[in-house]
Amino acid sequence: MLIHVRAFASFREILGKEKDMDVDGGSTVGDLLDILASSHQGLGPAVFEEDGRVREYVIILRNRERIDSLEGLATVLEEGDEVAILPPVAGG
Amino acid sequence: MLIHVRAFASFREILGKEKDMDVDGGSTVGDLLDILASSHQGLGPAVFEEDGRVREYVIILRNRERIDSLEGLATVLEEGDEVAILPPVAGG
Amino acid sequence: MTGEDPYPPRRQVLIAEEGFSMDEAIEAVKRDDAGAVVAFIGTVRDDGIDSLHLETYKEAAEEELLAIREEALARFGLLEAVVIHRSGRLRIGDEIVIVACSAAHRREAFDGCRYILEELKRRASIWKKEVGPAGERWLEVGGDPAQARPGEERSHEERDGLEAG
Amino acid sequence: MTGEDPYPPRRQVLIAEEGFSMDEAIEAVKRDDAGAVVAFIGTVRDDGIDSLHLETYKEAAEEELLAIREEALARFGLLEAVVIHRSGRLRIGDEIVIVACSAAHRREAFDGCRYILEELKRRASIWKKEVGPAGERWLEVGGDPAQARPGEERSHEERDGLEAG
Repeated sequence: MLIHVRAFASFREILGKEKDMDVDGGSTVGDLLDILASSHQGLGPAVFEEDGRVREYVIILRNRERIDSLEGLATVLEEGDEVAILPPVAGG
Repeated sequence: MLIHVRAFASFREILGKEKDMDVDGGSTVGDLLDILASSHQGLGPAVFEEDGRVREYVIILRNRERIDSLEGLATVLEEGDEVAILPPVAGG
Repeated sequence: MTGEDPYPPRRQVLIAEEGFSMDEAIEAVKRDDAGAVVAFIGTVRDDGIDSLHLETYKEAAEEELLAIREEALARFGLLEAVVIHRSGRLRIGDEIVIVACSAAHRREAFDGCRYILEELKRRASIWKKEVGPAGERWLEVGGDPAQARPGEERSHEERDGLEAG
Repeated sequence: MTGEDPYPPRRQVLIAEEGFSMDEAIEAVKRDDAGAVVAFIGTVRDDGIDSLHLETYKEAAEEELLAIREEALARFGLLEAVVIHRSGRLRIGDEIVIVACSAAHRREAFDGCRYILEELKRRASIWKKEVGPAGERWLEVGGDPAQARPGEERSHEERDGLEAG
């Protein structure tokens, strides 16, 4: 199934601005991030703590909703979902 | 000797905006205020506490300097001095 | 650090007989080494009044505003500060005062702006008279309640609430 | 209290590709029942950089800014609030952001403005990249020091100090 991936700022420089990824049905957000990390050097350490949790100031959105308020990395994806990967913000 | 008196806001409505007062040589700020109070109804209670002190938020200036930092009501006037009588301020 | 001051002195405080430009006041405090500008604008609030008359002892008020400004610069590390206060007759919605401050960071700019505003209210020779359907009334914070017209006495708290801003 | 709302909705938050008018943002929050307007303007500070590149996730940032604005209205009793944040390439002195708030009294206006600004910095999908003689560098508050270029690592305190405003 196709998942639309968007990345911003330093993550965009690693991943590119946006792309469609073809992943297996039933894949989770965590699965998608593992696939991306394995093919893009530097993404893994930037997104994850050593214990595998998402870093405190990194935000992952599924369909513009934080995965924290869903089921985290275990959130199951559906065809056509958008996943956005946001490094720590610094506006203002 | 001539003393120039200026008054503002509610005090101006009692005293008029400015006037020259002819007072005896050696008069103090207190003497001047007493003369003004005796000839302008409402000025006394507006400027003085019952014990004769100047009210907390009333400011008296001699030559644009607070009499608090001079000798208060005992400050001796000189020919040509300006005395300004300011009710409590409320800017901003 | 020698050399010419790149920021020559501007008009820093002003009692204005006419309306002023907010943009100009804000532009006047902007500097390349400032990352933050905070501006407070006080306006005439509709409290059932028709107009607000501002009386000032212009020379004394500008002198006091300059002193307050200097204090704020030293105390909060402000880079620039401009204070413009109206005098004369104002209508609902008109600007009474602008205090614009710049600093390297936001905290100093906020704190410095607030300091200038509070001190201005307390120390500058400026008086407000409300003119409404029921007549006229001087706003004298901390003043003698006996000065208020009968039936118009208010507690200090309530009277503070009357101040625009 | 029935009848028409005298203040129809305006553009309340905006990620702007172009420069914005400070005067317009301030005018947009003025109301007859407001006595106080506080505006914060963040500008690009000269820290030895050539320019600042602002990247935003526009839809998500505007959504978050709207939520922050609603919180501030409810929490501080603000009457109006407008937030405009730039995206794109900015030079020294350019305006990054304006947060303009109106309230009946000064305290609410100051506190509400500050709240919106702090939450914006923490929550809105906006990123800054400094471009200078030594290269480029993303400012990521609380971010991973390993992301910084070698020799450019700084403590969180120092990095906070780098933010304009």
